[in-house]
Amino acid sequence: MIRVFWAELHKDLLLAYRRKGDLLNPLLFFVMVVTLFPLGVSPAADFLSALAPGVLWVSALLAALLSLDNLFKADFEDGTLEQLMLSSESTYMIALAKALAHWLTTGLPLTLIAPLLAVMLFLPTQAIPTLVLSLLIGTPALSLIGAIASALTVGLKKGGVLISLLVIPLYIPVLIFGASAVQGATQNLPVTAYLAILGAILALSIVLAPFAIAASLRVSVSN
Amino acid sequence: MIRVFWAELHKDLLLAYRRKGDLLNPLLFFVMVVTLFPLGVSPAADFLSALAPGVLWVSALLAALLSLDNLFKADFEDGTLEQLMLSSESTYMIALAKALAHWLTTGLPLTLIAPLLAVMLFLPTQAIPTLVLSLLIGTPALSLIGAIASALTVGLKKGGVLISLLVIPLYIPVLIFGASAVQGATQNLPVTAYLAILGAILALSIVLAPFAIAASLRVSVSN
Amino acid sequence: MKTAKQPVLPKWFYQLASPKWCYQITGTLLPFFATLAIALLVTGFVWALLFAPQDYQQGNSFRIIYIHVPSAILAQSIYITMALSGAIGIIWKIKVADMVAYTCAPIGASMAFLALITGAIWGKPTWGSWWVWDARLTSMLILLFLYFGIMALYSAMEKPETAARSTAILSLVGLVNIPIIKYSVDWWNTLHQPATFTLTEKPAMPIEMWLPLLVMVVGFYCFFATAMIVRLRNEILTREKRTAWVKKLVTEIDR
Amino acid sequence: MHPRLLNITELYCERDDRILFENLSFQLEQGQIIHLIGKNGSGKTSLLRILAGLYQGYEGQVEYLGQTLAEVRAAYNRALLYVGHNLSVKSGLSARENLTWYTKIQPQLDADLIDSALKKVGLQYFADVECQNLSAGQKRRVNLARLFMLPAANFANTVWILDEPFTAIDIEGVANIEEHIASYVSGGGAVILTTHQPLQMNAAVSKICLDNLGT
Amino acid sequence: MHPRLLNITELYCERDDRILFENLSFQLEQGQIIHLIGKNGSGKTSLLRILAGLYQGYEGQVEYLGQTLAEVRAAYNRALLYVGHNLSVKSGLSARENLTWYTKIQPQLDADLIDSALKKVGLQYFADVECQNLSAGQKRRVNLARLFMLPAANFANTVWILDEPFTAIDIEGVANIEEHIASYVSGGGAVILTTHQPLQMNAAVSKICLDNLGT
Ligand code: HEM
Ligand SMILES: Nc1ncnc2c1ncn2[C@@H]1O[C@H](COP(=O)(O)OP(=O)(O)OP(=O)(O)O)[C@@H](O)[C@H]1O
Ligand SMILES: Nc1ncnc2c1ncn2[C@@H]1O[C@H](COP(=O)(O)OP(=O)(O)OP(=O)(O)O)[C@@H](O)[C@H]1O
Ligand SMILES: [Mg+2]
Ligand SMILES: [Mg+2]
Repeated sequence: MIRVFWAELHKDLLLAYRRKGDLLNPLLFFVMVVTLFPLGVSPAADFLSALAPGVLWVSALLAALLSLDNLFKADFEDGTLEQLMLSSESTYMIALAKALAHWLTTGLPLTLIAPLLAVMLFLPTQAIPTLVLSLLIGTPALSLIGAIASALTVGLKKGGVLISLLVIPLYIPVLIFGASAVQGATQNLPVTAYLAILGAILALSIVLAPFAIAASLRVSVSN
Repeated sequence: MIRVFWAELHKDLLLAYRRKGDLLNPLLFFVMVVTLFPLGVSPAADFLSALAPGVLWVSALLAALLSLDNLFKADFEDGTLEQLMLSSESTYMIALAKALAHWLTTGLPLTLIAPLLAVMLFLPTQAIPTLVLSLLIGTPALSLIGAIASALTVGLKKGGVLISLLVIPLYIPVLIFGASAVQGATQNLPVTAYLAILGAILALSIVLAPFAIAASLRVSVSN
Repeated sequence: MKTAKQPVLPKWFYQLASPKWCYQITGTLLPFFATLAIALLVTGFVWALLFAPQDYQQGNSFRIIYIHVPSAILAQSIYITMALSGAIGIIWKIKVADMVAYTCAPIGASMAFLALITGAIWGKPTWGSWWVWDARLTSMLILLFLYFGIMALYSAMEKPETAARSTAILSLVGLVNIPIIKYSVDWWNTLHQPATFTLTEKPAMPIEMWLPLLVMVVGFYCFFATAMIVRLRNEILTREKRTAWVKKLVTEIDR
Repeated sequence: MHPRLLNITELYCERDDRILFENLSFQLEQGQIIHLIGKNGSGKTSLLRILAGLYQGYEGQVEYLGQTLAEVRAAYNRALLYVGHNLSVKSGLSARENLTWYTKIQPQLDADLIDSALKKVGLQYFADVECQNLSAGQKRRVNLARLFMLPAANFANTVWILDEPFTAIDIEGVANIEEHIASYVSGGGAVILTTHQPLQMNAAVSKICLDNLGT
Repeated sequence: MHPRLLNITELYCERDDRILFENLSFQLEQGQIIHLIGKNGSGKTSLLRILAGLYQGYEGQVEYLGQTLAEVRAAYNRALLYVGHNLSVKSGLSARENLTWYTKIQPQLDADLIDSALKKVGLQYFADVECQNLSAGQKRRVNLARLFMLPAANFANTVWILDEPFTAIDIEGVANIEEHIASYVSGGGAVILTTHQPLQMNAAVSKICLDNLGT
């Protein structure tokens, strides 16, 4: 059980580390999307500071979403996914490991760099801890939910945009509660309720998503 | 010369048509990203209407960017790109055809649906013609520039996020002039200068980008 | 492959093209640049920190200019150097030019980064915030992104030859884009908001402030040359490790 | 004496409105090698994927030791090695890393045998090269190395399903693997494989031909 | 009498710090078939990609009709058919659509021969099936159909470079293609190919072995 979890996690992280760029890329994407907004919308500080919670959360969501495409694709194409499905070990653990690897290489770095970008967008300082906390709880949920869509589309030639379609509706609750928490913090309102709901979503995803992922993978492989 | 241009264009459009979904996907992505903003930021009409030019342009840019990953990848992986490079015909034309096919399946549909989304974001009506015009001139340039990055990364295992990295700095001028034109139109300022510059960027891209694309493809294939 | 049938170029050009010759000539140039860099930077620093007068508005915080401006200037020059040598590498298939381009990228990126950091540090006392979306700042940020893109592409490619080709194409495309970026960002910013921060346009600084700045700028250039040469020589050795002269060199050093 | 490992009854498979085979029944017994032959497109890969449990678009029964695949999924997976058309090798990892990962997800493989397996497939000097830098045949050898990582003591009641395992493998390599297959079945295993090249095996091989089984 | 189509002099190629071959010189003449042999990883694919102009990491000279590849790129591309390890077939298009596209990008191929070529590779009933629904061997046949689309009148001075063309092809198919190759070279073409299977050709075949050419 646990052995296969570590093996899969180790494999994915090792592969990410091999192409060092991959570790940085979602991060840099996040930074760039965030900088597109002042350029596209307006550079005025007061305007940006009102936008900041939403823009940061939307960008984090997009960064997580973009990297989903590669989550199972490579494994599918070279046939290792097939072999994973022929494993006698728990597919629940395999799915969980894949999602965790995704979060460690996207969600976590995003969360860590978010404060810097928050400063660039003039987010009021008192909201920064909430921003970090909300991302820390929210992004693993994004990875788990996204992995389901990724697993469903992996057999299709052009998954790229289709994933977004499947996943964005599922991401919306996370976005709303995450952004609302940060928005609340900028106005010194209580935010624990929002964070609690995010936590509940995460807990639910941890328990249920791996089953959905494993089942979807099984369907995608058997064609 | 022209024969190979049509052949390549026909092939790509036929493939896009075969998987009907692909024609819709960038469009739906565009719609969804645009709708994330009222959710993530604020649904207030006056606020949204100030945001609208920027958000529409940023979303169009992201939709174009997302679909870049598949531009050459499939051809590379099944070996047809190799065969294209062994063609005795003009690689300039091949590159141009590929970029045009990309625009016809992403930029053009985006442009056509943009007025609808503009209304949803409360963009002042007088700015809508400018929005459409700026997208019509700007998005082909996005396709051409993006194709360079796509060609450069096609040989790499995980092009997805790397493309964004390469391409976003190059997209920024298009974004700025496009968004500024629409912004100007909302305030009834003259916009021809912006559109003229967008046109100049497009002309420059048509002339130069195919060379860069062809050269990059040659490098990516020969390894 | 071979350079034999390429357009005629001056002889020194081909000599420089030979890694061996380049290794030797840079070997003799290195101490020159290194000493010059140290001398100029030390002089500049001491002069700037101890002797240059205080700014009448900003007090001592303005002294950060002596790092900020040289690094900002360098970041741009290095980009041009990189793109041009990349172009030379593509057109005339000169390995050394590829290597120069490769060595430039991280140095240029760190200069851009330094300019941004010092600017941000400076911005806090003068503007009251770490970052504003001003034209100059924005275009410097985009330059840093271009550098990042190039470095990411380098690290994603396995073979130095193909990596050199690809990044050269990218940096050339970026080079065409730089004036467009500068222009667009300038225009964008002036349209949206009137210039709030006119510090960059304040009357030319007094000569006793300006001279140490000049020394620092030249010092930074020499530092760049030194850093580039060191990296270049390393690169030549690793890429040419199969050739007889490198093997000979290495065994000599071993002994 | 010869337990039936796989029992296939009345298999029917249709793809693209063409019946590939119908009423196909046969057994795979301990010690047996079945060489599946047939023209291109006759349905060999489809049949092997059905037997491996990787394709569900069929009618009929496939049983492992008397139970349907769905019932004994985990036990069957522990008894099975499947080599498909795909490489099943991660190109960013080295041969050794790939095999180590395999021992974790397919615990029937023995991690202590990695080195000897690499040697047996002739990759001892390439063990730590990333697989994307290997030639076509070398990549396939990485996958085939798994066949050498099953401890001989556990051969009994296991099944190998090999879909054109010799693709891109040189003559010496083919002979080597054929020899290993022969010793595997004599140790109690059973093999069903396809290849368009004639087999030169030191063991009895039964042939099943898929031509003319459908329409 | 036998013009030298390809002239290879002093070729040197190194990959992963291992020299694959050095001082390799040979000619490919009209009417000649060269069968490149060598173990897995000996450098066959690398050599063929160099000859096709698809890989630049070499030193030495490759000339087509007396001029380097860089100088006669377009003319050489018109004279060349390359079949690589990759399928080079778009899986979303049918066999016929794939071949039509090929006639556009490689104008040496004749669009009028598509039907007869499909028939010759046994795909006449699969001409309009999307290639993703074909079996492994059928997909390869689509690519190989190009060999049957070169008008016989234009065989002279053309070159085929075939990297394991028989992968996944059944016995009958192999014989058929071998026969076509023989008639192609007798019409003035020249072939360099690799395959690990022995050739049964009705024509003289020279062998070049890449084992032990490097370090
Ligand atoms: C992160 C923020 C900043 C960035 C990216 C930045 C970037 C630049 C650039 C690109 C230059 C032009 C160098 C050249 O080519 O001549 C420059 C010059 C300069 N910067 Fe900054 N800057 C930043 C913040 C600041 C701040 C906060 C101040 C002072 C309040 C400042 C003062 C100056 C001055 C005085 C010059 C020299 C002007 C001239 O000689 O034309 N900068 N900076
Ligand atoms: N993309 C690559 N990058 C680096 N090295 C490679 C690459 N491809 C192959 N090699 C190395 O080059 C050597 C020769 O590979 P090549 O593919 O030419 O062999 P081959 O003779 O075609 O083998 P096979 O019979 O297995 O197809 C191999 O040892 C391999 O390690
Ligand atoms: N993914 C698929 N979807 C639909 N039909 C398919 C698919 N794959 C194969 N087929 C069809 O099923 C038939 C049998 O294919 P299969 O791959 O089983 O043949 P095979 O005997 O393995 O051939 P080969 O020797 O070429 O590998 C083929 O005629 C093909 O048209
Ligand atoms: Mg098959
Ligand atoms: Mg090969």
